[in-house]
Amino acid sequence: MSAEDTLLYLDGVSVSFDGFRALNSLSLLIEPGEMRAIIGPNGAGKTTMMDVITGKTRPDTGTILFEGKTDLTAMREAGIANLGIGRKFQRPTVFENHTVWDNLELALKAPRRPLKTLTYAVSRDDRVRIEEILDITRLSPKRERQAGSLSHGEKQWLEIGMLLAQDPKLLLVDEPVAGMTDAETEQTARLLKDIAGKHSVIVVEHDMVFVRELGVKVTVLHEGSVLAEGSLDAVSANQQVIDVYLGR
Amino acid sequence: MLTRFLLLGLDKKAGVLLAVLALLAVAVPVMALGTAPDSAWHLSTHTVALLGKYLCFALLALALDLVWGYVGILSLGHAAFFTLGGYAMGMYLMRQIGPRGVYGNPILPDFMVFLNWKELPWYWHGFDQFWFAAIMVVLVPGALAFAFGWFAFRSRVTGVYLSIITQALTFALMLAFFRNDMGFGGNNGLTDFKEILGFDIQAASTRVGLFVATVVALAIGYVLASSIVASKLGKVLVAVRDAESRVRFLGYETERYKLFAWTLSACMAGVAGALYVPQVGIINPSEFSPASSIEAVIWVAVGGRGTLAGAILGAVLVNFGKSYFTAALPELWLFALGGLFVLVTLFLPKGILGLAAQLRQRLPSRGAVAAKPADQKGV
Amino acid sequence: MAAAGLALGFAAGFAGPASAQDTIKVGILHSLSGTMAISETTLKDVMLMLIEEQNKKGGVLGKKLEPVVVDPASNWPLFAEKARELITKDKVAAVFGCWTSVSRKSVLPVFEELNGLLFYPVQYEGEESSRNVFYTGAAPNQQAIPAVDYLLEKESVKRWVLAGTDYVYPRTTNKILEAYLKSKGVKDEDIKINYTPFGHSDWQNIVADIKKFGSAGKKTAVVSTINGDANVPFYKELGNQGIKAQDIPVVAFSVGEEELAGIDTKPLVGHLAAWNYFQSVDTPENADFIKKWKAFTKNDKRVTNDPMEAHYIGFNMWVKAVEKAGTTDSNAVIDSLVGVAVPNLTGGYSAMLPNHHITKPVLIGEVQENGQFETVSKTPGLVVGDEWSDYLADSKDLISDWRAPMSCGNFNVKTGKCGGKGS
Amino acid sequence: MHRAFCWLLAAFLALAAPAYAAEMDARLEPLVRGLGAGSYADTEKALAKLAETGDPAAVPVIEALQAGDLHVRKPDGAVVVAKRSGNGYALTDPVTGAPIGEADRNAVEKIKVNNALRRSMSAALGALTLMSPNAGTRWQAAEAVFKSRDANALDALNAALAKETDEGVKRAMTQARASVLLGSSAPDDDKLAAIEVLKDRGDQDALALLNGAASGGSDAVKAAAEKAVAAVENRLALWGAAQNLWYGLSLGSVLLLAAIGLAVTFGVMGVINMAHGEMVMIGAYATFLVQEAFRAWAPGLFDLSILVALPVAFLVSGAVGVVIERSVIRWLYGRPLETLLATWGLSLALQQAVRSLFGPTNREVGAPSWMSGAFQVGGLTITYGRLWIVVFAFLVFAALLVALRKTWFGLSIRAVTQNRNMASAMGIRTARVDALTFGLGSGIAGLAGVALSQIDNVSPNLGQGYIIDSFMVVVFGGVGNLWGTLVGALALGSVNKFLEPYAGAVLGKILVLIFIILFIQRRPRGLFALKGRAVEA
Repeated sequence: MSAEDTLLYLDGVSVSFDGFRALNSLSLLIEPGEMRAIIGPNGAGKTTMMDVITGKTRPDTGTILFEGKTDLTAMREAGIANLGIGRKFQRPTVFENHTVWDNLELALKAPRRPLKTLTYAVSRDDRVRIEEILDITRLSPKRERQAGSLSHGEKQWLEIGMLLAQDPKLLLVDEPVAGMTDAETEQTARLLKDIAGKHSVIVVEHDMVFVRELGVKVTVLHEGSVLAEGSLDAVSANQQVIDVYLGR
Repeated sequence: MLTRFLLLGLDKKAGVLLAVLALLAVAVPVMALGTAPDSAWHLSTHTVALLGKYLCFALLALALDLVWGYVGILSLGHAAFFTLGGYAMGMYLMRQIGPRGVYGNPILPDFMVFLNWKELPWYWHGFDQFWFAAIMVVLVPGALAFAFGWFAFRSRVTGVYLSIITQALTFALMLAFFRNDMGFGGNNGLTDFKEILGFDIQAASTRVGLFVATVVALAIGYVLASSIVASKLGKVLVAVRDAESRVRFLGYETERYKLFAWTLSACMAGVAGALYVPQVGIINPSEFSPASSIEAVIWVAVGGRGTLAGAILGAVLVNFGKSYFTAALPELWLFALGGLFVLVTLFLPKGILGLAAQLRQRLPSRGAVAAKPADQKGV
Repeated sequence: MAAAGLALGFAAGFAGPASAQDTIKVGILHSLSGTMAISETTLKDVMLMLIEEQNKKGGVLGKKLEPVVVDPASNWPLFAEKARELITKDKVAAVFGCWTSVSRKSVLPVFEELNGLLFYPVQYEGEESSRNVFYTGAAPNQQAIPAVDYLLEKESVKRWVLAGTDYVYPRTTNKILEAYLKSKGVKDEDIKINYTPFGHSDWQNIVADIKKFGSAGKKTAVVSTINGDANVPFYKELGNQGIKAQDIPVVAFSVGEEELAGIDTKPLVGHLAAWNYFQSVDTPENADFIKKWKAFTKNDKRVTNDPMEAHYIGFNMWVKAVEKAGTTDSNAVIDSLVGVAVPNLTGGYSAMLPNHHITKPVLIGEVQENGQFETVSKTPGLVVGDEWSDYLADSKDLISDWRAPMSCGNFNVKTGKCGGKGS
Repeated sequence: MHRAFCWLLAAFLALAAPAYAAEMDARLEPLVRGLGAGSYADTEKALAKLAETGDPAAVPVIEALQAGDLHVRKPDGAVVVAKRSGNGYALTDPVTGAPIGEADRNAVEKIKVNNALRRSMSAALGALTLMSPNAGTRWQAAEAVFKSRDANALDALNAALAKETDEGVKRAMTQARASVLLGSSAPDDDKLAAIEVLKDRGDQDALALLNGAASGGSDAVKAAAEKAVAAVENRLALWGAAQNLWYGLSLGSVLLLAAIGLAVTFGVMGVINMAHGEMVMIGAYATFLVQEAFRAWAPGLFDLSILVALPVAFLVSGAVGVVIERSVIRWLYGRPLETLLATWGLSLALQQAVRSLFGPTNREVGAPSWMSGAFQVGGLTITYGRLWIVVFAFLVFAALLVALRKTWFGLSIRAVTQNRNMASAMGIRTARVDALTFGLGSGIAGLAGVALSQIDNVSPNLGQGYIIDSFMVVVFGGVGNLWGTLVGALALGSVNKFLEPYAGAVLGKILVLIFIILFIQRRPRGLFALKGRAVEA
């Protein structure tokens, strides 16, 4: 399959900090509308991978193409985000001093230039959309609460909500269910699945139950490069994987 | 639409503050001009000038709070913008002296005459026109801030590093203006002004006029600032303060936002400086000193960082205290002032306006332990 | 609305009727904190002493004198503000204060606007004469020129380094000296002018340059207008690099006993200073003054210096003038001050001139091991303070005379007009 | 030292032969009396006569005059040596040194000297002591003649040269002779020879003489002198670069000293310590107090005062630091900005406190003999004071490095700063570590104060002069990296010193600041920034 018809295309991407190789010529293809689960032990390079995709970290070598044409390695975070790549962090980071509503309003797809925001007024559709997201994320009753006062789980939801508000083509989701109850976990899984229809999603997760729940193609990272790829059952059967990860 | 935007700023707090300013704008002229000199309600020119000075500082504090309180840029160099604005105005006033200088030279200011400069340096031209000077008051600090910020924010200089280079900026400017070769009067600066827009600068009526102008400028500055803060742009700014990288991942070019606030703030500081000079009657390089920048930061901290009204309150209170103590206990006032700063930081980290909130969850230690691992946010 | 009340509170706080005049208030406007405190605090103390002495003698016009001390904190705008406060709020009869030129420039408009009296006790660059200011310190011709003359004659100096801090006093003084030296036939290449920032503390290569400049086979001297703070490191470097007074003498205009108190003067013996007063001057008046000073400060290590004498002279002149005028009203006192003569501490009389400067003797002293100066030359008579230097193109035609009918600070003898201020 | 000793010797010899001595006195007496004649000019004439006798017995008299001990006894106008004893004077005969009773304070009048006299005195002594038994003295004598160029000394010089055995002294004398000849109306070939001699000497003084020669005299001499001048100047120019390097190094080490304490309180602990300068100031005042103590009780040991001051200053500043940390800073961890405000307030208060305690004026901190003066390395002038400061700065740096890297204390500091909770979980008493760390930083600032007291004002404003530079250095070098501070200080120091000759002191400093601003754009976290994910957090 060639780069053109992929949504995200990583080839031979390497990054190293002070000698430590976080990514070692990593290659990865994500198709439009695809959902992919990424697993791997700590230090496998999961977060670093997200960093290089979103422009937080510049790769030392390798190519990263979005929609087969745009070279992400040349761009800064904001530009990449505006291409339609949204990211949810491992440690939920929301704007603690803003209300839930404001958090969503800031995330909502809208012109991002200072003067535009200076004169911005919430339109009806915007309001509708935010209400919608509030319902999905079950935060409607807390819309006026300061985000800082939310529980860990609620922050997770809020951040997912912000992701939705951005309406990106590709979602990068880092451990979405950490600190969630089983019910919430299941619910998140469902949410991600029906997002996957319209968008592509990359989920990084430790929680095997959750990954199984998603039931999508799994990529196993190890020491900064792909160790195995396939269905969860397939990879869990893979001897190498068992060695480095499952049967640690 | 602009009105809509401006209306954003007019919440209850703004109402109170504007009311106070309006009161001052009326009461002071009446008390200064409309009362007999010996009546208990009379305000001497000294007092008017003093109040005027406080409000200029309040405007500076407001500008500083906009970048520090809402964008988290701790500027230790805002005195630079303040003073540049002051010099622009000073140069205008200097040119107004005309042939009334001691040497009676119609063009050259006295300090140039006795250091026998032959003709006016190019950068002094145009300052004989008020409109030109007025533009420069905003343009010069604005341009400097824009250039400085453009580089600093693009290369993502943050936290202490940013603070220190702003300090370096103002320090360098101070040294530069101390040099007599610069043609700004060296250490003596610009002084002995005669008139502004044709009015005798020492006349009580002119002083009152300048005072009212300052009140108006402060009011405008306040409405502008609070509208910005209330707008979505304001929300982005606060978001930048709290989690800049997260804002980038939402697709906002945070550099632009910082630059916007930073430049605007510098312009406000410039205006403050310009109003300050005719009221105190002198502008000279020591206004650039890093110490005065730090003092401005302290006003904001005392009043309450991140609350516009607080910045204004802090500036007025601290300076009132300063004027009072330097006369009341000239030997000890530094203890009083120094002590104040320590106590405020220890017991009202959110400033006077944050006092109420502070009282609820007392015990400074709690906040401290929680926040122990040193992270540069907040700087 | 609390805030509103607060705002009015201020106003009320500032306002209030003038206090009853059972004493005569004297304002003292010297920095007690900040960079200038180092020099000015002493002057505050000496004023307090003089006032106390005067009150012992029964005050002035039968009223006791009451000092009003404020701290302008080495902040120039604050000087203007405090001056205004002293005159309008405290209603002082006269103000004794300021050190730096910029502080004087900053208060000048205030005194002229409110018609107050300022006694300015420090040597300065001249080029100024105000109806409301009385300059009891030296004008350039009462310090710099005689010092240079001494070096020309006694030390037969051929080559000159004019080193100063980059502000208006050194700039002007050096301009005057340069013109003067050239009029004495000194060539351009034998004059080196060097400026350093305030509080300059690393003098290594400047001192080395002076040494190099001095090795051109001609007798070389340094004329230092370096500002107070920077002097200690400068002299320490001189001492260490072994520049002896015998080889390259340094004559300073802003280094007095106070500054020397901070240095070990053994390596500096023989370097010079030009003042109108030295603590070492051996006269009964001076001995008495020093005794009182040490008693007043309860510290027999405290030294006296030239600006202190200037205040001594200025204060006595003011007292005499007030007695003469029979009132403290500014206009009356200003008029009666001109012509008043009082004893100075160097065994003579100083008189207030029509240009509001005074007559003084000029003393050249050599630094001694004990941190004092040994007078090595004294002008035979008194030197008349010349506010408008004859060596500057634009001011040589100006004169100042505050007596009626002229009463002008900058009368141009060429055009016969009174320029700017006076008119 | 030697010199005084050998005067005693000379005096002793004079006394050894009473008859001779008596006759001498008879001859010297009127001349000596002449010294007290009154005006400087008269004294100078008398001095000249005294010198012409070439009589070593005159030496102690001139010595006494130089020391300012020579007085005129009012009643009979006799010139005597008067030394303070009680509240009167003990009088001795200037020539024989025999005690001749007491005198009341104002019964004697000091004979004043001025620069002119000082010059003639050292000239006279030079001429008179060329024959001294002590080589060191002879060398000094030769140097004195070299400076004075006193033609009368020529014969003495020749005589001495003939006898001289010591190589160094011989060279000095030849050079002295050359300098005299060049000034005199000697025949050209003598002068040409002299020029060669001076060219070999090749220092500033020689240059001065050669320049003099180049401006006068016969063409041959002129030409030779000009050549020599050129040669010497080239030589000095080469050394000039080295000299500049040295200035840079010594300024850098001053900056290092000032900044290194801040590198701990600010760099390691993240406290924006605006009171750092005041810690330096306190150190300087501690030095002052120690020296006062020495002056009062052990003047003889004054040279040791600085060494004693070091630990004292460290402890005093350190203690103040600990108190500040316990009382204020501890509440503010993780809020660097608040520390800025609080410490700023503290610095104001501390300045005022010192002002009210010690007065606003400068206090005298003397330099021990081993820290004053300078020595030559080729064309390089190095002042002892600066040299010791450079050495000291590097010692302090090394010591701190070791303390942080190798000791348990240093380990726990790093543990606490990297992960406070983990550290306390491991049983490190974080509170104590904080206090001690801040104390350490402040103490080092105190040490800096001791050094700075040698080159700068000891006044309440001392600290203010260094605080900004210190922050520049730490930030330029990279916060939290000691090596960065070292490199930063030295780099800024030498950049500054290399700019100064071209741009002048003021512009130089401005350019350095602009350089820092631009540099931070290139490397937003300073010279030695920590890389990798650690930074992102």
